[in-house]
Amino acid sequence: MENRKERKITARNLDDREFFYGHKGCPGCGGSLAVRLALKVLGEKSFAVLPAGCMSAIGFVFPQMAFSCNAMISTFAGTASMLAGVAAGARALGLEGIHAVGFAGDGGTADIGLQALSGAIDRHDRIIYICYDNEAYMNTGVQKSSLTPTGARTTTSPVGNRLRGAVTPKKQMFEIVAAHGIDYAATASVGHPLDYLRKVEHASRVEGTSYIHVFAPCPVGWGHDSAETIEVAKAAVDCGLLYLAEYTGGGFILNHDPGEFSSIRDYLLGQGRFRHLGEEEIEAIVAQRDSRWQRIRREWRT
Amino acid sequence: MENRKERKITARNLDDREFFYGHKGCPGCGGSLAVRLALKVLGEKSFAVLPAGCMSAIGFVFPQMAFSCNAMISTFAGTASMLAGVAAGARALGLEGIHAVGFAGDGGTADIGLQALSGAIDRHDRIIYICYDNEAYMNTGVQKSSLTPTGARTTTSPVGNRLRGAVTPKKQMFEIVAAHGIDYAATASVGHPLDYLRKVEHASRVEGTSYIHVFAPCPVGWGHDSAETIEVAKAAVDCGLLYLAEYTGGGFILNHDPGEFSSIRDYLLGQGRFRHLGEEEIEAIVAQRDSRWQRIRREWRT
Amino acid sequence: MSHPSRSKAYRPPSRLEDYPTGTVFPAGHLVETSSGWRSKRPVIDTERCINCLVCWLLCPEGVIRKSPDGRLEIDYDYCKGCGICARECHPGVILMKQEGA
Amino acid sequence: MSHPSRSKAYRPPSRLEDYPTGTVFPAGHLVETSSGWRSKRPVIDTERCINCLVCWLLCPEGVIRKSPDGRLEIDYDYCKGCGICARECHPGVILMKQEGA
Amino acid sequence: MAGMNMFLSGNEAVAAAVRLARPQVIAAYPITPQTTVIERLAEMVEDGSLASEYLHVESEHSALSACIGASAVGARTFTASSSQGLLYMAECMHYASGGRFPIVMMNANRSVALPWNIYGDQRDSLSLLDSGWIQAYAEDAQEAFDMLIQAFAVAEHPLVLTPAMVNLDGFALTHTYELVNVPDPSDVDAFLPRFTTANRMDPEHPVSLGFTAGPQHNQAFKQLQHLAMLASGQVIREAEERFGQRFGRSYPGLVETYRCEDAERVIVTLGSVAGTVRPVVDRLRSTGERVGLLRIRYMRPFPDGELRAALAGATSVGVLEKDISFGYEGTVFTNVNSAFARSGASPRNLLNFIGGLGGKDITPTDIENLFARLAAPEGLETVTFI
Amino acid sequence: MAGMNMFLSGNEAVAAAVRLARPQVIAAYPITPQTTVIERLAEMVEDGSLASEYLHVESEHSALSACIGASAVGARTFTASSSQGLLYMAECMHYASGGRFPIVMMNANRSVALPWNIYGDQRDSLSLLDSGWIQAYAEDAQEAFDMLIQAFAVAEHPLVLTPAMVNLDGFALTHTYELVNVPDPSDVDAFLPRFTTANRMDPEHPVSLGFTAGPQHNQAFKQLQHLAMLASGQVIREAEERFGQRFGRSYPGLVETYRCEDAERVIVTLGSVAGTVRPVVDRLRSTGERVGLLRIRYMRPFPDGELRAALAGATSVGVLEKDISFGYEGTVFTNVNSAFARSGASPRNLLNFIGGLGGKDITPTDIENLFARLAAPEGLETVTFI
Amino acid sequence: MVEIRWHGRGGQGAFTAARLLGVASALFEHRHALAFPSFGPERRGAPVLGFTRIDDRKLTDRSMAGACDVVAVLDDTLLEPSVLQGLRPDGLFLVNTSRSVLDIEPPPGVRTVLFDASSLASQYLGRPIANTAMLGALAASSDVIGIDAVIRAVRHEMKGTQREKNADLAKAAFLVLGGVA
Amino acid sequence: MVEIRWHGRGGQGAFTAARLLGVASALFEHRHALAFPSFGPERRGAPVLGFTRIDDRKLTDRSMAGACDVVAVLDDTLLEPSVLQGLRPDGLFLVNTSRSVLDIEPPPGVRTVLFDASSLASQYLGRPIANTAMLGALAASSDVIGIDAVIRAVRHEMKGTQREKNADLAKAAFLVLGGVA
Ligand SMILES: Cc1ncc(C[n+]2csc(CCOP(=O)(O)OP(=O)(O)O)c2C)c(N)n1
Ligand SMILES: Cc1ncc(C[n+]2csc(CCOP(=O)(O)OP(=O)(O)O)c2C)c(N)n1
Ligand code: SF4
Ligand code: SF4
Ligand code: SF4
Ligand code: SF4
Ligand code: SF4
Ligand code: SF4
Ligand SMILES: [Mg+2]
Ligand SMILES: [Mg+2]
Repeated sequence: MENRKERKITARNLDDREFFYGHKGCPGCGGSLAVRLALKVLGEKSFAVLPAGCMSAIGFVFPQMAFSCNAMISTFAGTASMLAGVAAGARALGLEGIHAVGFAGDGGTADIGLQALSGAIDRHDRIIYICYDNEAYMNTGVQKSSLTPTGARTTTSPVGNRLRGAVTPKKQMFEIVAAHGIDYAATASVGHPLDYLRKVEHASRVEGTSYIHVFAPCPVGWGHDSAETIEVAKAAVDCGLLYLAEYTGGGFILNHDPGEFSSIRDYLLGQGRFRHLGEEEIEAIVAQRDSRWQRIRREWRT
Repeated sequence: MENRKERKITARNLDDREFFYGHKGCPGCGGSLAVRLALKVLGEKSFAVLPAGCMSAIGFVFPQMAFSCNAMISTFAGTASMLAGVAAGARALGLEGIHAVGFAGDGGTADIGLQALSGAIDRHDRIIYICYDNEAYMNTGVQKSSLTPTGARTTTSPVGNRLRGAVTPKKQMFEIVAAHGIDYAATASVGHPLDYLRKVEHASRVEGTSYIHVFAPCPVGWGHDSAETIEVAKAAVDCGLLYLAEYTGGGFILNHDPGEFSSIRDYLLGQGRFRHLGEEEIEAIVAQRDSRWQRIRREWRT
Repeated sequence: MSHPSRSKAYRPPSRLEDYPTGTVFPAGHLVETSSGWRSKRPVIDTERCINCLVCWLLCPEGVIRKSPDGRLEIDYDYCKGCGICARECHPGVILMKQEGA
Repeated sequence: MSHPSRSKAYRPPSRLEDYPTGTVFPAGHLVETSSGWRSKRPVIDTERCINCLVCWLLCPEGVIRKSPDGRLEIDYDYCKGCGICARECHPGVILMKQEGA
Repeated sequence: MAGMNMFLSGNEAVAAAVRLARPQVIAAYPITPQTTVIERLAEMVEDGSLASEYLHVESEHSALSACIGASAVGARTFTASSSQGLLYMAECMHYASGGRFPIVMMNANRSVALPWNIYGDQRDSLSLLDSGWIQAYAEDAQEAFDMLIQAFAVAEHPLVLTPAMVNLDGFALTHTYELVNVPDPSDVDAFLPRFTTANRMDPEHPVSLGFTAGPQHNQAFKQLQHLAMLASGQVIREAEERFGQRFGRSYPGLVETYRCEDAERVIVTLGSVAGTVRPVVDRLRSTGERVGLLRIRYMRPFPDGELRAALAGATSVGVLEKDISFGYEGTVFTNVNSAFARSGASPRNLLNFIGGLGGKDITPTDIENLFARLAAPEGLETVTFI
Repeated sequence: MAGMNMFLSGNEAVAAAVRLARPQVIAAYPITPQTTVIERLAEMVEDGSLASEYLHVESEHSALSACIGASAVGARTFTASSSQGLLYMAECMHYASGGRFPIVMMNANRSVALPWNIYGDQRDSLSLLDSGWIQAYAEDAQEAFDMLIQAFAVAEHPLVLTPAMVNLDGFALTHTYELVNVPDPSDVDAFLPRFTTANRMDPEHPVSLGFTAGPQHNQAFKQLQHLAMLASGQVIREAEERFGQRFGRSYPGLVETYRCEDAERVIVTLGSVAGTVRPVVDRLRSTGERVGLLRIRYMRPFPDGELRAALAGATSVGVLEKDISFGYEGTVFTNVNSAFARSGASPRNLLNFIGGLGGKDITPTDIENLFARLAAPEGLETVTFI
Repeated sequence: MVEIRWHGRGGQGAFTAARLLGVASALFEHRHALAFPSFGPERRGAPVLGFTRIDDRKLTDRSMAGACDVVAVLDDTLLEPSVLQGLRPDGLFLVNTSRSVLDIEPPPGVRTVLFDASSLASQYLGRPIANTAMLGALAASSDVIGIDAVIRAVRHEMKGTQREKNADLAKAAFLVLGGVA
Repeated sequence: MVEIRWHGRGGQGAFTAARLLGVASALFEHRHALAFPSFGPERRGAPVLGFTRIDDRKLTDRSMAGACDVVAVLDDTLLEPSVLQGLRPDGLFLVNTSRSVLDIEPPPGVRTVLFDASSLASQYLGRPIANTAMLGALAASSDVIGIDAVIRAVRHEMKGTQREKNADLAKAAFLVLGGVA
């Protein structure tokens, strides 16, 4: 048996078993890949909780059950508190080796589920909370969430003469959970699967609350080809709109500095939701990225 | 007429009118002082929203109405969203010069009201949200909130052989709202009234969301004499458990560095809620303060 | 006037028709005092007062007033006797006197 | 077995008594396939495959399997034809073929 | 008919009505099957055809809280929700009605978890029948459109000042396209003047709102609230009258009867399933059977008098509803029964048919069977799941 | 009587009962007048007399969500709330019952805002009557204690598996001290064995919980839920029987009748106000008036049969309740009336007395007046605010 | 009353066809029409349905169960026997396919029309979005709707460059199938 | 049934007195008792009430309105005429005061007992917490409760150093007022 403490996960040693299989997700769904991979790390003793959202909608339609581990849908607002209950119940009943893990969308995390998440972090509940970020309310048909990036077209942030997609910046969930003094937090991307797997593995060993924010493209909502999901997820990191980082023990760690960024323009215009953006708007996004990276490079460890 | 943009507030030029008068608060209530002072700055065009909590309970008992400006009680969870509605309605109706201001307790802010607050910050709603922090659910009789500091005795964080008051650290609300990239945030104390008044005045001019976290001792819940409220509020700053700071334009500013801290021990043991603390427990609190100040002094501007 | 004061004429509604439609009522409408809460009463020695206004600023009830002649007055209808003013007055010119004594 | 597969024998309950008490049901219980969703079918040229497992790792459906002899197989009952495997296969040995063509 | 005929879904009809009603503030949160309403509204705000503040809130509790806040400064407000969302704002529903804020809400009737299900039943709104909101149930998209416009007029009426909810069956109404006549804006403006109220923050005359009322006073506020809701019955009828005069579409008040005159057997129901009952009534009538349909258009205020009057001659009444109050019977049935009990005279047969839960289909054949069951004399279980 | 006599408030009695029931997880959020329950429980956890996981949650929605999560792994769970808190968790209430999680909740009945008010009326729990929870109403602290213990036994019974709520009138019960017999822990353990269920996450046999069920299947789950709630009636009676044998205190099932045998006029009510009616009944009986009291102990499952049987001889029935469903009548009245309508025979007079809203006092004199009104023959308004 | 059931995949416009047919009928032939989609947890790529009901009198019944008069299939990879469920014995089976023989066989009375709408659409639109072509085909092969109404509906609902192209496409499909306007 | 109403300020223990009297009566004289506080938005320092009802038969009526047999006042700054509201004409008016004459005058039939409980309490406890002394006084000046029951109740409910001191204080008050145990 491997020493769980030191296991470095690769495609070779990753569990062969599938715990999320036969779901009704769209072809090329980044979110379902994020769920699938995390469960391969956490294994059969996962007690998964998923709020209303794409992953629960596609995973549990009686009598078709796509999760092979224990899993449950929570209320949209209740992911973290239901997880807390699962963890507390398991502890009270003496169940060992359980991973109480949640998979919630961006809306279920940064909007309606934020308060319960904050409560769990505050209690240092031993739960792993994974936010798969597809940057809108997808299950209900692509409405703006607070994690929808500026400029993105959604059905409630339309594009026309008066509005040009979402007008507010993306909420900084990673920084917000870090400001809580959470036990462990990380950002990740399905475009960087090994980094993501390592972070899930790390979270599974944390005595307290872990939060992983994994970027998970949605071909339907973003308007790219289903085959491009991984590329888009990589490009977001390469162009600097997404950074791979961790927060632990009171400090930030940048896991990966792309150095020269790839083109934000290409990243944006490759997706239907951004195709209306003009040069000026793109420049503004570039400027924002640059100022954020300045701060990151200045303040975060690497 | 003064130039509102540059007004420096002192006891001399502060509005003589009282907008919170005849309330049923306990003698020496720090929270009611925080409300009173803020309204003197914001004036008669304040549209105040107060959730369930001491300030609403003592201010609006039909037919005794202690607010002289427009004011309204909100649901416990709905301070920020009701404020957002007030601001939006006022804008839609063309009402000018209005200040939509909320006064919520620590529980109503950091626990049940956090999500709505986060939503308002995300939308950059033009509201002023003031959290009067008395470090517990006072209106219901001193239960632990997520802003109750470690070690404090409350009715739900009792002191005995197994537990020694609250076991979790105080949630870092100021850092959390700052992590949102809020337009303006500040900490304050009723023990430093001029600093507080200045911050309220500043908030009144911010085009977007302002958050002020004002430390407001509660003689009943904390177990100190009603006359000591201001002293306790000052001591918290002097001993370094509370820092006076602002967040604006993406950066933190420390307003006041006490240099040498006064005794945390004296601060704690002067209050009934901490009187059970032993030396070791106090040492741990001191250590925590020191490490936090190390970070503050390193990272924040002054 | 800068302070609300008790409306002595007010009678609470007795008939349904006298109640407001909605939970709406004039602001600053006082019908009760809180003087009965107090066991000690602050008394300012206005002669020695240096008019620093600290007490005025810090009273949670806002009951200390600047009278036209510049002296400070206390609205004993609403002072609760908390003692903050006395404690915070640097020259120490506010005395807390036992009520009814 | 490492993958759930469709339970062909399963018949949905028709009588009340056959339903579970509570919303509880065996995990990994599949009764439908998603093969009908696909318009293109990935085909691995196992001869040229270098077994880097990238496709195995990145398939959102998890339908690429390591067969006992080490070759990769695709569970076409649940492959949706998204094309990720083909796109991410560096040696380019996965072909997306039109279904029914 | 003036205005324009359009082929719209129920949700699009609602959005079109909201545009014409010109609410000053809209705050809502997406949920199937309500979502397309707020999507259309977002587009209208974008394209300038609707001048509203549109708040992207982070939950339904905040959506209704924001509407309350906006109403508290005197703005006309609209929100929309469904199912889980409606329940998530339950606290605010009581708050809005108790505060007499005449917010108008569209609710897409949907099943309530657990189990999860996005289809139409009416447990969501019916489980909040006591929350102090006027509750209207539409049968088709045109009625939904018209009810929505009327809802503002009724809710904001000085004698009423009570929030109103217009219910559309999920999918069956919200997502079905059909012909809808959309009147001219000027006509709607004339029908629905600007909202004015004294129940608001006023910069000139500051007020305290949403206060505490102790044991001596609290009940008076509740009694006034009850009386206002009762008064809304008459106001609804007047609004329909005015509406009919201006727009040429008239409505029959709190209940609609269909071929009930001499009916022995009547199915009482609400919402779109009435449309399935209608042709069955016609068919049975054509074979001489004395059957009828009574459609409840408003559950609050509850039309007990109208019901009794309309059903005075019926010997068998079957209440068909998409709802169950676990451990008793359907909530509509309970309400209807009470109307009978209060008069001391119940029909001989009084049956409850529960169907359509979680979107289970109710077919014309089902309806025929129900009428047949109503013909059988006795010995039937009172509550039957169909 | 074994055990120990203690002078406890209703809330303390509840806390004492919870301690003996040994829930494995407790999650609750403070609200007046529930708070002292969770304060006592916090102390018990601290002093080791109760071995529960005690979660300091940030809201009621999270409190009940946490209980659902814990129940979903097979833990016995307890929560407590009131009024605004109950409404804030409304979504989770339906969720818990639909998922068949036998959580036990204590609710301190309190008025619902607006206006704000912390005193006892029953609009909070009665407005959630359709949420699928068993609802019990206690008259005194001893009954609250006993109901609480029984609630776990009933809720967790395999035929029931439904959450249960025990209601105590705010202040009148929650904050009033009186004598309570607290049994020995070993006796309670024998009465209430460890909770076991198949409706849980199981590391050995993984399950999916809380899933979606489409239109074909959804109604079946709802129907089963209804049947389980109906079955709970018998289970409650059996639990009371067993309880009586072990603890020497017996209870009469879903309703209690007091001097109803040959009563012509009966007041039907629930909760602590029954205690005000009792001495008035005695007084009037002593002057020969044939009056009685029927106390509803459980609102869900609704005891329609018991009610009809007990009231068969009454000519005048007055339902006295601390609740109003705006635009109709009191919800208890509606429920009672339906029971009559279903039998085809209503009493001659059927009146509704609404009182106690926001804690308005209901005095013995008021009760005497109500009995007098029930004696008057006709022409009365059906709904009267007292 | 006639009922038309449209089969497609999520994204292929089956429901748009159903709705356009409703528009054509209700707005331009002044009949009564209802159009509604199927809706489920299935996602893009999964088979979906659209329905149109047309009658001369007001349609009030919204129940789902019921026979249909026309089954129109937008994608021949969907052709499984279940596609024919509920089709009336004298109904129309209209399939977008380049094949001339199908693997499934409708009951004897059913009239089958096979038509390569995708190719025609590619010609006109540059993309194989077949729904408007299928509307033209329906007009040609049944009396459910007239081609004029179809064209007016397309013009009424579509915008920009798609508008006239689709109108032309519908007309072309109509003519290809021998429709006489 | 007798009803005792306790007047004090928030923090002075008026409700504790009410509850201790209930304990004394229910647990140690085996009678039926209810004890309950008043509750309102008022805060520390504001006047508050406590109630005890005692009867030989089970008490079920929890309504508030009603006359009371004893009014016990813990703080003479509370002495306003309203304090006497509802006191029965033959009731007892028990006041903790150092004065010998009061500004308010109870109706003729009412028996008034003035007693400086605070001073006695200061002596025994070091603090002027007068509620247990007032219980002793009540035992001495009425037949509502016996002093033994009062003492047992104090011992039953209090902890630590307060326990015996308060028991002694109650007893002392009882004796000062001429009670005979
Ligand atoms: C209280 C409540 N409000 C609204 C909904 C409707 N709803 C279900 S899923 C969803 C969107 C989920 O978005 P996100 O969390 O980003 O997950 P995604 O669908 O994108 O995977 C919404 C709005 C709900 N189920 N419950
Ligand atoms: C939904 C809901 N839950 C609980 C309550 C009860 N409640 C009212 S005020 C309060 C405590 C408020 O604490 P905080 O916000 O810190 O303000 P404080 O009373 O300390 O001033 C609580 C728990 C409520 N009113 N609404
Ligand atoms: S809509 Fe997007 S997130 Fe949802 S299942 Fe489809 S691809 Fe995944
Ligand atoms: S309890 Fe504390 S916060 Fe509340 S009114 Fe009293 S002093 Fe102020
Ligand atoms: S004692 Fe307190 S309330 Fe009175 S004047 Fe001084 S500070 Fe104000
Ligand atoms: S604090 Fe003292 S010196 Fe200053 S104004 Fe007040 S009374 Fe005068
Ligand atoms: S096409 Fe998509 S679903 Fe099929 S094997 Fe490749 S990656 Fe997996
Ligand atoms: S990605 Fe290509 S080369 Fe690598 S394992 Fe898969 S098929 Fe083989
Ligand atoms: Mg999302
Ligand atoms: Mg607080």
